[in-house]
Amino acid sequence: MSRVIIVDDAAEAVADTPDGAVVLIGGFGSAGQPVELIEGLIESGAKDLTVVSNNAGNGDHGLAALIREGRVRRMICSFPRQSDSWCFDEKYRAGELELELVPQGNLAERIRAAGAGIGAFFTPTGYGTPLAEGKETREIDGRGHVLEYALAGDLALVAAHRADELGNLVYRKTARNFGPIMAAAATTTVVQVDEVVAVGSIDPEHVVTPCVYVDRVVPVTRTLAPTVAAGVAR
Amino acid sequence: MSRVIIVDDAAEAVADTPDGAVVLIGGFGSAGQPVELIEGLIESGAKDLTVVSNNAGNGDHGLAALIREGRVRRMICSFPRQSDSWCFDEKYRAGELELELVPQGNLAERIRAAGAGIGAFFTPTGYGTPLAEGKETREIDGRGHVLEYALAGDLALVAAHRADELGNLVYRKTARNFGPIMAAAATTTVVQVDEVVAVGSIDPEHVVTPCVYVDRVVPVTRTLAPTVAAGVAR
Amino acid sequence: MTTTSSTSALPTGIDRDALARQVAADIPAGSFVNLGIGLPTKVANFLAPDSGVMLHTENGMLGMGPEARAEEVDPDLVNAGKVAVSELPGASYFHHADSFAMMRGGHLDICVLGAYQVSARGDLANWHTGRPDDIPAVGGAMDLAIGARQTFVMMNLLSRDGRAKLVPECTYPLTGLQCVSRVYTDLAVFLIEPEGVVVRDLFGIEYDDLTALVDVPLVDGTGR
Amino acid sequence: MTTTSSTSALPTGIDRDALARQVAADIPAGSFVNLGIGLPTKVANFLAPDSGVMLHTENGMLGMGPEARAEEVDPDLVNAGKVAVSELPGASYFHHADSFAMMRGGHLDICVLGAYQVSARGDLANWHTGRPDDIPAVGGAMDLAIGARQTFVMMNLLSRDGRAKLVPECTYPLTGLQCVSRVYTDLAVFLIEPEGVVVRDLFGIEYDDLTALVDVPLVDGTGR
Repeated sequence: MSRVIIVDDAAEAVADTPDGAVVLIGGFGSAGQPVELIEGLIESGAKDLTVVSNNAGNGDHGLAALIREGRVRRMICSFPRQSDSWCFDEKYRAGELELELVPQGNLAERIRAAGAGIGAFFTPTGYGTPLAEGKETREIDGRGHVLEYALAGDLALVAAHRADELGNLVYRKTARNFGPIMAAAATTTVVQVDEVVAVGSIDPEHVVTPCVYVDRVVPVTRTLAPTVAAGVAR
Repeated sequence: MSRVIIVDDAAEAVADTPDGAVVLIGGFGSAGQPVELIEGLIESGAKDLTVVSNNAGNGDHGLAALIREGRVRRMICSFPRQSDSWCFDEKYRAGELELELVPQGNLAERIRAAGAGIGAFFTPTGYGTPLAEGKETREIDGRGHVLEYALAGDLALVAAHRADELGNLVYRKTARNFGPIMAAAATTTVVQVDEVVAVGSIDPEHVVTPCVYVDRVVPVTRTLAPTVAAGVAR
Repeated sequence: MTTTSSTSALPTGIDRDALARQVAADIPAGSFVNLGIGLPTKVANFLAPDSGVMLHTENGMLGMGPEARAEEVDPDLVNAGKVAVSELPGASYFHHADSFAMMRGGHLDICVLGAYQVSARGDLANWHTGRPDDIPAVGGAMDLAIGARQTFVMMNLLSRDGRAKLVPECTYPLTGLQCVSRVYTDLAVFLIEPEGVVVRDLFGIEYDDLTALVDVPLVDGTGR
Repeated sequence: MTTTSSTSALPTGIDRDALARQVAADIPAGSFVNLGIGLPTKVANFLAPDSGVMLHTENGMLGMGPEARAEEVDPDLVNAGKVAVSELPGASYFHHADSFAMMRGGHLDICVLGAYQVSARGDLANWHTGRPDDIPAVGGAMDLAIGARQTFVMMNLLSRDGRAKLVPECTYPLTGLQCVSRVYTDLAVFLIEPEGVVVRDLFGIEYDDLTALVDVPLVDGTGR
């Protein structure tokens, strides 16, 4: 009897999200974005959220819709501005949303550190730039480094490809992106998957996220992915 | 044309190791220990080595033999003393070998940091203990942390299960242990494998060590593994 | 530290198997658990097969099974004590940095460790006697001690010379500060709580006799 | 910054494809390379199929292939620009922390980036105009700039208003310090070396005319 719970309804899986929660949301643009879970989060009514995600929403679905509905007080991300980030752009320009901009690798490493029990780390990325202003710096082996702190979530929403009934996960291609590190960095991790398979169906050598990091699994039939536009943004 | 080189002879693969090199050696006890590469290193004649490995050799083969031959000036490890570590014990008690003892998780994380370009990190492990004496400490989120620095190698010797002709690696079971992080943390990484397969034979989702971390691959027929003794040590 | 040898014969409590059974009974179904080498390894023998407890071994595996039978021995599949083990359905393998991230990041519910000493505030000493002729070896002890959500210690309450190993302050080199939450011994189970050290169970000894053995203020929780 | 508009018509050098071909020709066979979004992406079109150059994309892949044809489009397989791409034999996938570890750890031989400005000592500005009405976005630019063993910049030498983007000191917000090793432009290729900024190639412009355009001391390396 593992502790993972398989929930059929995305809204039910995130219904207990409190106002003010820090929510880690996987995905790089649309790839790996847990759209159905985010729609469940909108249904939950939770507001004043801090959202940690690489981007700040694409088009009108998923994270973009959460922002449009005014649920996000603060975005921590590396690349908010994209050709289809109009929901974010509007809220940001209206001053209704704070932005903490973090270089993508520091964002990933801060999330990884939270899951790994590392309090903080010295990274060369960003040294000498405006994004390191006010931060502690140190020269290590002749190179400038910036001190960055772990970034943990109350809730992580992740899209994986397949889960077994214990919650072991595998991903598909570049949709893996932030999923494994976010799953490890949150108090509660909810994962949407294309399918749930029997225990033993995933080779132990191929598991990417061990079940210890997963609290709830929601099988979903993915809605049509937004059109992949050319040359948008990183 | 990838840059990985497939070398048939283990001795040839490590023949250029200079005296005084820092050598990362994979394995946890005998599991994943690159015995044939270490024997090649003994043949190379390199001496005054600093060896980073979880243990300090088992029985009379591999790392134990390297130590017995007097090639190791300094061991950085977490668990030197085992029921079958007589080669190390003798050199250590004779004062012919320095020991830097590092908690196993800090050892792994320091190696990982070297490969990941992280200069140093704050870890709670070891805080308040003799192994943190003289180290910088800091309270983060109410918890004591110790600053630990990245630990890089000139050479890494790793045992994997299978490589493709580009050098992508997969491992077997708990023989994976330090392999992936050591492969990424050294200037030159030499990997012994049970077999080399054609490019495309390893599913890109299953690659554990991407080929960018591998310089030389040596197919070996493993010599008989030492008897697995019960209840030895961590 | 002065010798405080007891005046009477040493009490005898429960044996090692019974102690392992006690610990196993306190591990909730579905927990993720790391069992240290030595005595704690025995706990696995008393976990109900349907408990869904998943065992972590720090050398890179979750879902570890029992020791391998002779014909199953695989040199690539060992536990933290380097003993050949087996793999259960739903297992996963990962490298050492990921394995210790799992531990240090607080993802394991319980680890069970042996000890030389535990202090009244939960400090642990279990890696080094401190004797100058000993070769020190720490392994994953420090990571385990501070990493799991709860650290249980299993040990005999008394050393061979009759001194309690639950002490006001550890005299052996420390493994971790304030990390132990429970101490399972042959004579009693102690809970390290904010109010102090609470005695939860007694095995073949009276409460007053126990307090005479241990130089730490105790709270009687046996009637709770 | 004062306007230093040139008195003559702007020179015309090589076009974007020819520039991409120049960069591609300088990438050694078997290199591991990250091509930034925008202009650098074009370099892939001019890498010889048998060069064995492996492309890294920071969203978690090594061994990226060309843009996906319509029937191949897979929403789970995109590049850093979120464009659908393909997978080559020998590819591998990994998560974001591992992907940036690969970059930051110095494992990529070359990254090619666009730029607003590059300074004479190799400082790079390419992520933010600094205009107050702009929404800042950095993505992986800072990690790439300092992570690869060599950072090549591709850009037009002159901005639309005729000012050189190779400058004594960057006035735009910085991406990284002293990280650029070469600057490929439509008019010249510059090497940022200890001795200074060396002009290696000229495209449709005389050396003296180039020095008049650029407010940075140059070393003529065209005859080397």
